Amino acid sequence: MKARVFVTLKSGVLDPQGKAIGHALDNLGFRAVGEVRQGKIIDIELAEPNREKAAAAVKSMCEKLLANTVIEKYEIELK
Amino acid sequence: MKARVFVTLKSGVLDPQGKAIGHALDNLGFRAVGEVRQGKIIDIELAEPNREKAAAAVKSMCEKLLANTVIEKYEIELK
Amino acid sequence: MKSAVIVFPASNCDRDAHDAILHVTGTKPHMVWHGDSEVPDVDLIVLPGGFSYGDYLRCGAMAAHSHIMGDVRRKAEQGVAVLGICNGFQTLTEAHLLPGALMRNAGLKFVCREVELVVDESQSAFTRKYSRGERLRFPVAHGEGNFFASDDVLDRLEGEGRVAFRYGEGDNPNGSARNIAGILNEKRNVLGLMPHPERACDPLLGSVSGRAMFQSLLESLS
Amino acid sequence: MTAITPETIRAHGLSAEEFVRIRQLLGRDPNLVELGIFSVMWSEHCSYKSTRAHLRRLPVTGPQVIQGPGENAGVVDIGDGDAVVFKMESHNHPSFIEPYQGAATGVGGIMRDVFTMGARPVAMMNALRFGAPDHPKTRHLVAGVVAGIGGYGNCMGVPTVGGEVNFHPSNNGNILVNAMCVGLARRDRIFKSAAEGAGNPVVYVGSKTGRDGIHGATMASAEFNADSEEKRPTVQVGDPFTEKLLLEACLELMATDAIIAIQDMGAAGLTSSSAEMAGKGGAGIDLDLDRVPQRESGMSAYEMLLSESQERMLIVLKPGREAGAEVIFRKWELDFAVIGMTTDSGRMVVRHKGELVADIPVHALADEAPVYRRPFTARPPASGEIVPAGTADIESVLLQMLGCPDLCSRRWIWQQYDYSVMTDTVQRPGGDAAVLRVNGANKAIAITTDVTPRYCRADPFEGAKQAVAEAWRNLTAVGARPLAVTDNLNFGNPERPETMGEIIRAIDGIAEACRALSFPVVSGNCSLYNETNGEPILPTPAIGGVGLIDDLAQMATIAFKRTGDVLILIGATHGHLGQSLYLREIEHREEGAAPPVDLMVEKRNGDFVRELIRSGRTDTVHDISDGGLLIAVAEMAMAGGMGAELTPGKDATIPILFGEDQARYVVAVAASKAEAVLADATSAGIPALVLGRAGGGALVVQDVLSIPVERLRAAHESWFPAFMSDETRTLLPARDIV
Ligand SMILES: Nc1ncnc2c1ncn2[C@@H]1O[C@H](COP(=O)(O)OP(=O)(O)O)[C@@H](O)[C@H]1O
Ligand SMILES: [Mg+2]
Repeated sequence: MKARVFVTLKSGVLDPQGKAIGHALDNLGFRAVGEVRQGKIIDIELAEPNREKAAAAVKSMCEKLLANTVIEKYEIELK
Repeated sequence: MKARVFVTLKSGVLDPQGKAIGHALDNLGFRAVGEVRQGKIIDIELAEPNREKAAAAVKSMCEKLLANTVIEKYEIELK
Repeated sequence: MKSAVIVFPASNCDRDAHDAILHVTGTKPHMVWHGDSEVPDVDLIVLPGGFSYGDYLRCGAMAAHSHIMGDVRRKAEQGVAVLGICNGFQTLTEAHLLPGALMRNAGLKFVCREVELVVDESQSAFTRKYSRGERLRFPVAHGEGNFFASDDVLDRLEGEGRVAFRYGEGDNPNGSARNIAGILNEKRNVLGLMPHPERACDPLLGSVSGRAMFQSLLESLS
Repeated sequence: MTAITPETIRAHGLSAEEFVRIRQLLGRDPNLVELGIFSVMWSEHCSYKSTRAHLRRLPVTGPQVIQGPGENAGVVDIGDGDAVVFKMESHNHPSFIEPYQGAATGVGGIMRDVFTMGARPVAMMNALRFGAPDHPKTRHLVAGVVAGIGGYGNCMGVPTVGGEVNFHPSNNGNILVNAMCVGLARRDRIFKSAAEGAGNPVVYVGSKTGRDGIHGATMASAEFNADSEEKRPTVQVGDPFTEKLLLEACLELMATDAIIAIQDMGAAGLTSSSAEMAGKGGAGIDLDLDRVPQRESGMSAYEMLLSESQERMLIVLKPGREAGAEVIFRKWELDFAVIGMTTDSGRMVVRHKGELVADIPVHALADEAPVYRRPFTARPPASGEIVPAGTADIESVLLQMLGCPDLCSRRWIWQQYDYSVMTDTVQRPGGDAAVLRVNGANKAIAITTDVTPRYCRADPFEGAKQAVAEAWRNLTAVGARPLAVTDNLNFGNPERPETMGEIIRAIDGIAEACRALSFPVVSGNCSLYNETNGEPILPTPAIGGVGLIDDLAQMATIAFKRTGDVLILIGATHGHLGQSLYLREIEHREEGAAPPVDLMVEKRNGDFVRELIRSGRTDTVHDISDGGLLIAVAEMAMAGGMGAELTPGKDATIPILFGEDQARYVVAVAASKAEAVLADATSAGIPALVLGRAGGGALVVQDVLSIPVERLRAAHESWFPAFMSDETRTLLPARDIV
């Protein structure tokens, strides 16, 4: 099984990197660009065949390590 | 319109961060973890209502700025 | 004063911290490996600067989960002084021994330079030999020192006198909220700060502003 | 197995004659794996086939030299049983393709060269040459290279303390990224790469092997085409975290006596490390590729042998010491595998999946590599008296030059480098040489890198002499005794006779200067084929110099310190404007002769200045280089936040103020000592004259200009941040997978 975790900054947390990208896109002439936010993806191969168990394990990984819940939120996608 | 860009390392390119995360998950006791790879997402708000034009613009953003195509590949999701 | 410096994989200011403590206080710290389960019986634990675990994922995130941190947490709760410098500060926030988070510098670049630091709180084992409002020169060297916390956490930190150091007005190198450079925990026995006191203990290196921190600890903990 | 066609041979960068030679040495046709091995071992990068014969002319000995060229790095004695270990290396082509990773892995590679010798790296320098500032790629390359150097060096916890940066259109398609690493070791604990003896285990440690940078060594040796940006070989990605663990683990193992030989896996990875170790030790080597730790599945023998995955080392251990060594590497969470054995067969024998995939006499790879004396033409040096075109206003010339790309402050760069970690950086970037205390002692090493490529283009011989002389002078200016150099010879295609002529004359110039200054070459690196679409770079023989300060109490910095100090100019000023920055920046001409270097004068003047510092008569010295006298004084004023008043009288002319005559220094001495210093200079036959006095808030040239120091600073500091503020194309270096 494969899990993809999306970690993004909570709304309200300033994202200077996203802002800089937005700025750069503007400089490159992309005029229709509004807000830009950056986040990360963590792709995990799992030997766990059971979907529910896998989901629970990944959730626990997120809480423990993958996201800093002071500033970040996460979503999990299993496939 | 909103675009989400997924930028990930091309396969075969060393991913030291993914490797270290995999290691850390293992140390935390998650035994079923195989390979871990890290990537990034960039969420972009677009004032462009036309889907095709938006897709073309985002593709061009990826080529010009968002992905380092020497080592990274990208996918685009519009919603 | 008995002290210990924790060595994580890719800590790189561990020796600097060791040398500064030795030279300023005349006491020799234990060097403690991250994989150990116990810190020796000490009065002060230092989490040094560096790039523990490569700073991969988030700075300090993996160090916060390393084996030794269980005992560091226990000892911190028992009141042992814990000093987190730079990467050590990041580790303390990731371990929730200090509130908030350290984000990417607002300028998006690593910054190594001297900054003006203003002492905001001298009532602690770490800062008693400084006086409130005193202006110091400290080196910083980090890519992620932009302190973030919600407004109510920030208000609380300020209200409880737990902001130990601020960057001088106009000299904030990383965009930290309210110019915060270092904070204390509720019990005031844990201090995290981004600037490097251990690099400011020798006149040959340009500043001796950091000596008073180790002298404070020596006085408080002996 | 693929048949070996003339096509295959050419694709491996081997000539038809070289292939014939390979067949003779083997007594049969090579298979593809063997051809790959020969191609990397006989590449310019590994074999130095165009330069080897000429490099023999460099002086490499001296009482201070413990290890000259031939090992991973040079080693020099600094007394008390301590040794300094250093080398400089290029990562030019990879940095052009992927600036962040190219520069980062360059830093990692040169650090491994130094810690392989048993030294702890204590300082890094970088010598960078970019294209014209207005070239569309330049910003992207500057941002990526600087971030890559910082990203790797900062994580390693080794301070990056200096370097140089130039911009020139000849680097538009071929930047130069030269990194120098300096380490400290005990002189009786130096490790070498000769795998002597048979039956000793060959151990692989570090990262796993992937398909990274296969054919990097041959890429570095082949001229760039416009389409190599498209071809893009698998880029090597640096992992400084693993390198830091590897450093600590190696030093821990080195504290035992288990090691016979050790060698990092650099260009051409497993192949060159194993062949070189066996070659130097006069041994044979058997390797079993199935035991090599692998990151990817299905790798062929060819790929594993030629992979340039980073952060790997090969170690030959004493028999029976494997288990103890393994404990150390496992503790640091690194791969450890016994992958072979030394033998007495004199052959490199490689097996994979039970099959013999290569069997080559070791001497064929190392000693039999071709040596070429390529045809060359010596271009006559540029000549001609230069007279300034008009009557430019000196004030605006000064401000314009202080803010020009080649002279302006590099703070934007070095502020991204951790230069203060390790708490021994006594002089950080911004002075003449960086000064690093030897930990726990009162002595220090001084480090600098120097070359002025425009001089070398005008006259490779004088230009190369000048590079050595300037390095020697920069060390002298902080009070250090110059000890030895490492060089990084960056040139175009040696198969062009004009380029070969430049290489030969530059080597002769280095040799002459190093000999005259007792400043031997202990390590170095050649990077050839630096050209794009037939356009070669300016000849760039970068010199990295190392010196020793015996007592940190006797050291000088460039900053003015005391109001009233008398400023004395040491050395003769003729007003040489040929190839000067003034000429290029203000009159837009790159013309005339390079400034001649009189090595005897250089030595005499430098020894005099060093003695002034050692005897405590001055602590404020700056040598005069790029930009000339007035620029040097302005730099001293900016560093000290203190002005000066100069009284040049009728000498306030463009040639005198901005000429680039060599062997000169500005020193500041207390007024009470000025007479004696001048008298000593006169009796030693050294030109010395009073320029004026330090003090005040402005740089004043009597009857000519008065500029507040703050205004000098604004001019000096603003160019780089302004230039880099438009980082549109540079935001996302690869490490930043946030
Ligand atoms: N790439 C770089 N990294 C760090 N420091 C640099 C770099 N380039 C230049 N510097 C520093 O800026 C200062 C000025 O450089 P340069 O003009 O080349 O000095 P000099 O003329 O004495 O050789 C030196 O201290 C040098 O070490
Ligand atoms: Mg100089």
